[in-house]
Amino acid sequence: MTELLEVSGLCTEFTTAAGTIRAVDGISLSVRKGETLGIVGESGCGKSITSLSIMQLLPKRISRIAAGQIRFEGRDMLEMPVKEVRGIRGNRIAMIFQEPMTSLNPVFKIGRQISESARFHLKLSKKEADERAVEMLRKVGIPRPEKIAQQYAHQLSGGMRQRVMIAMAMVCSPQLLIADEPTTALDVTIQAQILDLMRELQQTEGMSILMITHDLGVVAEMCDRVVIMYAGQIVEEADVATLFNKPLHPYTQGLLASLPQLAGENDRLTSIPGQVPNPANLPSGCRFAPRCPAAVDRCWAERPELLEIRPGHSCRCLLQQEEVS
Amino acid sequence: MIPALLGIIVITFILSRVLPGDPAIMLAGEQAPEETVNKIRQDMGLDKPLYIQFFSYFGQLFQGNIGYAYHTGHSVASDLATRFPATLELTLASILIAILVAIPVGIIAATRKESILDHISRVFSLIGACVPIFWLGLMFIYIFYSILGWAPAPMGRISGDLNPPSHITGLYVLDSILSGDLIALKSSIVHLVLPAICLSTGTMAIVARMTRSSMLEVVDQDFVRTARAKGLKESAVIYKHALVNALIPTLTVLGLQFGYLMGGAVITETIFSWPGIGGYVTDSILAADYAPIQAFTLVSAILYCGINLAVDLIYGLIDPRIRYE
Amino acid sequence: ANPQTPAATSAAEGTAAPAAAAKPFLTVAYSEGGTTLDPAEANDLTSDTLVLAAYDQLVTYGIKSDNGANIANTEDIKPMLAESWEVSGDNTVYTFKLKPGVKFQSGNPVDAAAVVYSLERVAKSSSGSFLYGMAAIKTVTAKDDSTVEIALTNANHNFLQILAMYTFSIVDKKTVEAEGPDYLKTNAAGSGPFTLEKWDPATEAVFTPNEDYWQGAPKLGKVTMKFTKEASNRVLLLNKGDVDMAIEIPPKDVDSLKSNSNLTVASNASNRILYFAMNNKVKPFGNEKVRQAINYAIPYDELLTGVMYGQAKQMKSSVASNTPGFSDAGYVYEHNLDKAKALLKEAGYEKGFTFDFTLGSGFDDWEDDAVLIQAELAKIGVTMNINKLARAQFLEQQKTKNLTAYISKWTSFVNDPGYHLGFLMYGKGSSNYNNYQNAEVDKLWEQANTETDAAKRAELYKQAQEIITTEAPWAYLYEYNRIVGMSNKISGYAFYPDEVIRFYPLSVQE
Amino acid sequence: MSTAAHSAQGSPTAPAAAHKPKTLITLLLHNRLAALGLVLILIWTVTALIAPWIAPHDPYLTDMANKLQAPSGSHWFGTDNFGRDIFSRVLYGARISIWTGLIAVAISFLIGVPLGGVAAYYGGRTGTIIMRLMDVLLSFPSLVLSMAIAASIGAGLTSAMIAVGIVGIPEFARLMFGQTVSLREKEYVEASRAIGVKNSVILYRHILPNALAPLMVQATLGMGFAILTASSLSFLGLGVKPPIAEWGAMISEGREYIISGQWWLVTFPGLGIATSILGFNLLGDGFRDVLDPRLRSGK
Amino acid sequence: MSAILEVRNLKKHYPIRKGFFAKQVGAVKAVDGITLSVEKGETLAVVGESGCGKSTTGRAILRLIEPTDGEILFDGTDVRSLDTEQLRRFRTDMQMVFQDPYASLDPRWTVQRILEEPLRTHAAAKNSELKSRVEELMQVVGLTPYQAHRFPHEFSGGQRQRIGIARALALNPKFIVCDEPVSALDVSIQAQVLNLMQDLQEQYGLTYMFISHDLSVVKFISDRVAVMYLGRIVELAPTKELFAKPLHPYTQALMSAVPVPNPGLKKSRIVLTGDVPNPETPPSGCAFHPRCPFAMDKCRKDEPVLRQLDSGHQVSCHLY
Ligand SMILES: Nc1ncnc2c1ncn2[C@@H]1O[C@H](COP(=O)(O)OP(=O)(O)OP(=O)(O)O)[C@@H](O)[C@H]1O
Ligand SMILES: Nc1ncnc2c1ncn2[C@@H]1O[C@H](COP(=O)(O)OP(=O)(O)OP(=O)(O)O)[C@@H](O)[C@H]1O
Ligand SMILES: [Mg+2]
Ligand SMILES: [Mg+2]
Repeated sequence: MTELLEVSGLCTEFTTAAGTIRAVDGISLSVRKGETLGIVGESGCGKSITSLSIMQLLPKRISRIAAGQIRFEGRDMLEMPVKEVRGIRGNRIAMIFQEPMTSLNPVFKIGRQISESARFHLKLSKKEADERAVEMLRKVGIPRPEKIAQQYAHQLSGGMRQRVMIAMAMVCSPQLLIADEPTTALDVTIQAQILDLMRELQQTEGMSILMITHDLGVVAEMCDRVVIMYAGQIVEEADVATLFNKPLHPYTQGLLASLPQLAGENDRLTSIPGQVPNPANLPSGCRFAPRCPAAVDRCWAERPELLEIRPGHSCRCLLQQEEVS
Repeated sequence: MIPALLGIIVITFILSRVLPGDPAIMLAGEQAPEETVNKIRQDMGLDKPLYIQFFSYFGQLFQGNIGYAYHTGHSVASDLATRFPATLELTLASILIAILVAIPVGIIAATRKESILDHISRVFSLIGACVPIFWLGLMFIYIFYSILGWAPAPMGRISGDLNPPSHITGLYVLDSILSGDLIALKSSIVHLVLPAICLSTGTMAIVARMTRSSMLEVVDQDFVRTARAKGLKESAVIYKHALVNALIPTLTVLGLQFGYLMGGAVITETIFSWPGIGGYVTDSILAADYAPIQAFTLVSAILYCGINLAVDLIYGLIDPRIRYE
Repeated sequence: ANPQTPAATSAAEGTAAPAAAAKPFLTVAYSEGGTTLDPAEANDLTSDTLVLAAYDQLVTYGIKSDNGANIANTEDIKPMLAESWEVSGDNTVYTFKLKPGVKFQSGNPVDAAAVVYSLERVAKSSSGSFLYGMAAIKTVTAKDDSTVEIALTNANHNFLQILAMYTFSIVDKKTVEAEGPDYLKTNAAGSGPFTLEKWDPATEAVFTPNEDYWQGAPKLGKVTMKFTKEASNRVLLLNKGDVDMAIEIPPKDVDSLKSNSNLTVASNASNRILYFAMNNKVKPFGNEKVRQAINYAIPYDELLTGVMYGQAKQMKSSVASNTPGFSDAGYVYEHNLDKAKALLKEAGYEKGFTFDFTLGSGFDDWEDDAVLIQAELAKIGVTMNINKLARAQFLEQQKTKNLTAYISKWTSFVNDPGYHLGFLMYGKGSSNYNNYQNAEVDKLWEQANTETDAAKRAELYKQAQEIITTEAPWAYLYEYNRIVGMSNKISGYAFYPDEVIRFYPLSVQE
Repeated sequence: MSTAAHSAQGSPTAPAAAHKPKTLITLLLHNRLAALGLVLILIWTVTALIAPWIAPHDPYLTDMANKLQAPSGSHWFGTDNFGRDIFSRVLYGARISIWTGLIAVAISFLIGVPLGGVAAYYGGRTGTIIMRLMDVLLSFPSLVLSMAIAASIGAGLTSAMIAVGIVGIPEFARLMFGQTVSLREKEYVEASRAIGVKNSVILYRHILPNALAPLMVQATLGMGFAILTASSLSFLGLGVKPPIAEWGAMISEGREYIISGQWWLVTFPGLGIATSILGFNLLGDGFRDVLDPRLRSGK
Repeated sequence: MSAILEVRNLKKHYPIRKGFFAKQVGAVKAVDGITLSVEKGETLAVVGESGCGKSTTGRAILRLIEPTDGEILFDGTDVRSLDTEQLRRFRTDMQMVFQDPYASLDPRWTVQRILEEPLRTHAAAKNSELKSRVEELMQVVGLTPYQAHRFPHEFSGGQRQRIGIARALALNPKFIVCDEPVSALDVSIQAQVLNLMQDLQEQYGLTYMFISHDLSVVKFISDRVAVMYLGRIVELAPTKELFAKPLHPYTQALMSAVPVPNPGLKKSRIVLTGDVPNPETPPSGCAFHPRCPFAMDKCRKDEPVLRQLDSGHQVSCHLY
C-alpha cells in the first residue's frame, strides 16, 4: 500500500488565558492513495485542528505544532520551507470547509476565486484559468457554469456554494482532499447531492479524501477506514465495516448505541453519561474513564496506548487490550 | 432623504432662532438708536411671528434663496461660493492625508499585531485622537512658522503676492495643476499642509484604529483561511482577499468623520486664518446671523448625507452583497 | 513688504498698468473682512476703511502734528470735493461750491446731483440715517450743477464734522442708477484715490491706484488688505515682514514689535473709552455711594499696565480726554480699598454684596479687566459673578437696559461732548443703557446743544461732566491707544479719531 | 442614508468569562495600554478631587507683579498673564474637565440609551421617527451643533455640558438601537417573552445589561470626546466663564502669548487635555478588547 | 383523546420592504396555510428542510410572532383573540424550548435567576418557596441544585439545554413547542436530552410539538409527524405509518437521503436535483414540482390540498 499522507505523533498546542492546551495530542494516521479516511468525534475533540495542522493553517500567534511529523508523499511538510508548503497547499492537498456561507470571499466573483489557484499553481494565463474555472463548475454539477462564474457568493444557495468550494479545491487536481465537515451545514437532500458528487469525483480523479465529520451515517456511506477521536486523541481505528460491526472502544460503542435509528426500532436511546472533558483539565488516566460504563480502577490511573488489536484495527482501551493479550 | 432634509431644515431653523442676540442690533451698529434698529428688524422680517418667519424661510429656500449674511454684507450663497471651496480643499486634503497615512498604518499594525510597529502605531493613533486641534494648530504655527520659518505665514491659502490660480474648481491645488501654474501650486500646497495635517490628526487616528481592528477581524474569517488553503502568498491573502473586506467599515468611519471634520474646520480655520466656511459660521453664531448658520448647517448636513450616500455607493462597488440588494 | 520687481508683478498679474507697477505695494493686516462697501451702510472699521479709500466727501478733517505724530484735527474742517462753503447767519443753511472738473472713477463728473443723491441715500439708509438725523439736515438741494445747499433744522456746531464722515461719501449717481440698488453693497462708485479691484471678506481686499485722482495719483502701486482674525497672527505677520502694516495690535506685543528695528508702532491716544457701567436702577447700584466705592476699588494701575501694557490712558471723565470740551472736574478716584470700604459702610453694605456682571465676548482686554476687577472687588467683600455672552447677545441684553453691570466701550464718531453725552448720559440718550438720570445734566446738555459759542458750550459741558463724575454712574477704566504697527518704510500715516487709516497719504520707500 | 454596520462598537458580546466584574478588572489590568489609561484617569480623577489640598497656590489669585513667569521652583508650570499659578490652575482644570465630561456623557447616555432601546424594541413608526431624528442630529457637524446649542443657552459651564451632552445623544441612541435590534432576536429574549415577561422588563433586565458593555465602551470614549468638545467650546469663547480654570479656556487665553515665547500658558493645559483624553481612550479601547472575545483570544 | 391544539389555515407572511418609505414590495411566505391538530399527551413532530417554516409555525402558534392569518384554538381558547395581558397570563400553559442552548440563556443571569424569572413573572411561587422550587426544577432535569448560582457559560451544551427545559417546565405548562432542541448537540449528549424529554412527558403528561430536521430523531420521539415543504404541510401521519410507507415524493426523498450508519446497508437513493426554492417566489402549483421525480403537468398548475387518505394519514400530492 502506498501512503499518501502519513501523520505521526502530531501534537498541537494552544496558548490561552488558562494556560497551554494540547488540542491534538499525539495523533498518528495515514491516508492511502485513492482511499477515504474518516475522522469522527464529538465537537471539540480536535478534528479541525488536526486538519489545519496538516495544512499548516493554524492561527500562528496562539498555536503551534509541538511535536510530530506530517509526511506527504514521504516528505515531512513540517521541515519544508514555507514556499514549498505553499506549493503543495491548494495544489496537491486541497481543503474544503464546513461553512460554505462564510468560506467564500464575498467581494470576488466565483470564477475568479476558482481560477486563482489555477493561475498561481498551474501558471495558467488568465483566459485559460477562467476557462478552467468554468469547466470545474460544470464538473461539480452547477448548471449554467458560465453565468455562475460571474456571480458572487451571496447569490448562491448553500449547496451551490459548497459545490463551488469543491470546484475550487479540485481545480489543481489534488492528490488529497481534506474535507472538514463538508455537509454539516447543509440539508439532508443537499447533503446527499454533495456526498454523491464527492464520491464521483474521487472515482474519476483518483484522489484520496480525508473526511472529517461527526455524523456516523456519513462515515458509513463514504469512508473506507475510520478514525475515532476523543479529547484530542485517536481512540479507535478500523476499516468501516469492522468499526460499525465490531466496535472495540467503549466510546465507539456508546456512540453507535446513542444514535436514533432510522431503520429499525428504538424505544429508548442508550446515552453516554457526562460530557467531553475540558481540554485544559483532562483526567489523569484514560480520558474516557469518567464516562465509561466499564471503567475499572486501572482506567482512572493508567493512560492507555493506541495499540493494534487485530490487523488494521487499533484501540486505546486498557480493557480491550487486556482481553486480547 | 426628504424627511431627513425636512428635519434638518426645521432643526436648523429652530437652532438659529433660539440663538440669543439680535441681528438687527448687530447690523445697525452699537451707536444706532432704537428706531434704526426697529427699521432694520422690520426690513429683515424679524418682527413677524416665528411660524411666519419659518414659512417665509422655507419658501425662500424652495426658490433656492438661502438668505443674506448681515455680518458680511453678502448673500449667503455668494459667501458660501467664495468660502466653501477653501473648506472643501482643507477637508479633502485632511481626508486624503488620513487615508494615505492611516490605512497603511492600520494594515501594518494589524498584520504585525503586538509587534513594536503595532504598538508604535497604536500609541500614535491614540495620541492623535486626543490632542486638541486648537492646541496643535497653535503649536504648529509657533514651531514651524515662528521658530523654524519653514511654513508660510498662517494667512490664507496662497502666498499674498501671488494671484490665486484661475477659478475652475475653487480648490487652489487642483486649479493650479489644471492651469499648469507651478508657482501657485507650490504656494498653495505649502499653505495647505499645516492646517490639513492639523485637522486630520483626529481622523487619522480613528481611521488607523478602525483599519487595524477591521483588518484583524477580517483576517480571522473563514474566507481568508480559504485563501490561505489555496496556497496563496501571504501578501496576496492580505492585500487581495482581506483588505477589500476590511475597508468596508473603514469607509463607514470615513463617511461619519465628515461631520467631525466640518467641526474641526471651524477651529482650524480660525487658527490658520483659512478663508473657509468654518470661521464664517463661528462669526455667524457669535453675531447671531441666522441665514449663514442655517445655510451652513443645512449645507453640511446635506453634504453629510451626500457623502454617506457616496460611501454607500462605494460600498456597492466594493461589496456586491450591497450592490445587488 | 513684498519687494516685487515690476516684471514679476506683471507676469503674475498680467493686468497692472505699467505706471502703477513701478510704485511700491502696501499690504495691511486687518482683523475683519468688512460687511459692505456702501458708504451709507458702513459701520465697521473695515467697511469704513474700504469706503474712505474709494470715495471722497464734501469736506474733510485737517491734520495737526502732535509730538511728531500726525493726528487729525477734527475741528479743523478742510475742503475736499467742496471747494468752499458759506454759512447763513443763523447757521442753518450751508451752501457748498463744488470743485470744478472732478470726475468719478467712472469718468462721470462729480456734480450737485450726485451730492444730493448721495445725501438722500444716507437719509434712507438703515445704518447711516441716524447720522443724517444727528447732522440735523433738513433739505439738500442742488442750486446749480456745482452748487449744493444744505438746510438744517437747527443750528448744529457738529454739522461739518459729521459731513466729513465716510457715511456722507459722494457716490456716482449715474453708475448706481445704471447698475441697480444693490450695486454699492459690493462695488465702489466713488471719486476716491483708489479703485477697488477685489473684495473678498474672507481673505482680502485689493485696491489699485486711481491714476487720474484729482488730488494727484496715489504713491502706492497697490494696496492689499489681508483679513486675519487672530491678533497673534497679525503680530507674527508684521514681525516676519509678511505685511507692511497691521492694525489692532495687542498691547502686550507692542514692546516686542518695537524691538524689531524694521518696524515702528504708532500708538495714539484715541477717543475710544472703556467704562464699567453700573445700572442705576438696580440695587445696590442705585446708591451713589456704592458706585463711588466701586470707583475706588478699581485697580487702575493694574488695568493700565497689566492688561494694556501702558497702551492706554487713565480715563478721568465720561468724555475722552482728547475730545474738545473734556474736563476732569470732579475726578477724585484712585485705587483705595479703605475708602471703598468706608463708602460701602456708609451705604449700608458693610458686609459687601453680590452682583452679576455681564461680559461681552470679542475683546480680550475686557475679560482681563473683568478678572482683575473681580479679584479686587472680592477684597472689599463684593462678589462679582461674571456672566459671559457672545457679542450679539451682549448687545441685545444691553439694549434691554436690565444688565446690572457691564464693561463697554464707546467711540464718538463726532469728537464732541454734545454728541457723546447725548448718547450716553442724557436721560433719553439712546445708548444710556445703565439708566443714568440726572435732570441737571439733561438741562445742561440741552442748553449746550443750542449754544453756538464754543467757550460757553465748553463750560456747560464741564459742569455736566463734573456732576456725572461725582455721581459715578460708571467707573472709568481707560482710554485706548490706537495701535498700528508698520514697517519703517511707510511714511505719511496719520491717526484719525474714527480709527480709519487713509491710504492715500501713505507712501513706502523702496 | 447610511446605517451601515457600526462595527466600530464591537459586536454583541459572546458568552465569555468576561462577564464577571472580577475578571474584567484583571483582564483590563493585563492589557498594558488599558492599565495605563486607567492610571491616567485615576491620576486626573484623584487630582480633581483633591485639587484644593494639593494645589500650591490659589488658582484664582491674581498677582500682577509675578505675571508671565516661566516655570520655576515656586511656579512649576509658570504663571499666566495675571500672575496666577498655572500648575494650580491645571489641577483645578481637571475638576472642570472631568466633571464636564461626566455630566455630558451622563446626559447623552440617559437620553440616548432609552431612545435607542425603545426605538428598536418597539419599532414601528415612533421608532423610525426617533432614529431618523438621531440621523438628522448626527448629520450636523458636532462641534458646530454644540456651538449653536451652547450659544443658545448662553455661554457657561452648564450650557457647555448640556450642548456636548445633546450632541452625544445620537451616538448612544444608535449604538443602543443596534444592540437592541440584535439582542431582541436572541433566543433568551424570546424565551422571556414566551414566559410572558413584560416588554419593559425585558428591555431593562435582559437587553440593557447585555448591551451595557459596548455602551460602557462608548461612554468611556465619549468622555474623551466630551472633554475635547467642551474645551473646544471654551477655546471659542462659548465655554466656561472667566476666571474659571478650564483647560480649553486657559489655552484660549494663553494663545496670544505663544508668539512672545510664553509657551507654558498653553502647553500645560494642552497636556492636561491630551493626557486625560488619552486615558479615557486607552481605557475605552482596552475595554473593547477585553469585551470582544475575538480580539481578546487574538484568534 | 382530544385535541389540545387546533390550527387552521395558519399563515405567516413576512413583508419585504424596500426603499426609504419601506414600501412593501413582496412577502416571504414563511408559513402559508397550515392546518393541524395536536392531541393531548402526544408528540407531534414537524420536519422539513432549513427555511421551510418550521420555527415560524411554532412561534406563530405561541404568538411570539403575530400570525398573518388563520385560527389557533388552544384548549378551546382562541389564542389570536387574546389581548396583551391575557396572552401574558395564557403563556403559563404553552412554553417553548429553543434550538441554540448557547443563545437561549441570558449570559449575565445565574441559573437561579433564569429559573426564577417565570415564577416571579406569574407569581407562581411565594418568595420563600422560590429557592426550593428552583432546586426541584433542577433536579427534575438532572442538574444538581448546588450549580444554581453558576452562569450559563459554565455549563456544557447539554446541561444548558436542560436548563432551558427546566425553565419551560417551571410554570407547569400543558404544551411545549420544542424547536430543534437537540440539533446543536453532539449525538452522545443528544441521546441524554431526548431521553430526558421523553421521561418528562410521561411524568407530567406533557404535549409536545417537536420541531426537527433530523428524521431519525423524529422517528424516535414522535407519535405523529408533519412533513413541511416551503411553508406547507405535505404529509402528516402517525410516525410508524409514515416511516413504513411514506407517500409524498418529498418525504420519500428525504428519508432516502439520510445517511444510514450501517456500511453494509446499500440502499437505493432518490437524489433530488436542485435547491429548496425561495419562499419569496414559490413555484406555481405544487411547490415541490421542480424537484419532483414524478411531476406531471397538473402539478405545475394546480396546488394540491392536504387530504386525509386513511387512518389519519394525510398527504398533499396529486399522485394520490
Ligand atoms: N483558537 C483557539 N484557542 C484555544 N483553543 C482552541 C482554539 N481553537 C481550538 N481550540 C481547542 O482545540 C480543541 C479542538 O478544536 P477543534 O476545532 O479541532 O474541534 P472539532 O473536533 O473540529 O470540533 P467541531 O466538531 O465542533 O468542529 C477545542 O476543544 C478547543 O479547546
Ligand atoms: N423575521 C423574518 N423576516 C423575514 N423572513 C423571515 C423571518 N424569519 C424567518 N423568515 C423566513 O421565513 C422562512 C421560514 O423560516 P423558519 O425560521 O421558520 O424556517 P425553519 O424551518 O425553522 O428553518 P431552520 O431549519 O433553518 O430553522 C425562511 O425562508 C426565512 O428566511
Ligand atoms: Mg471542526
Ligand atoms: Mg428553525
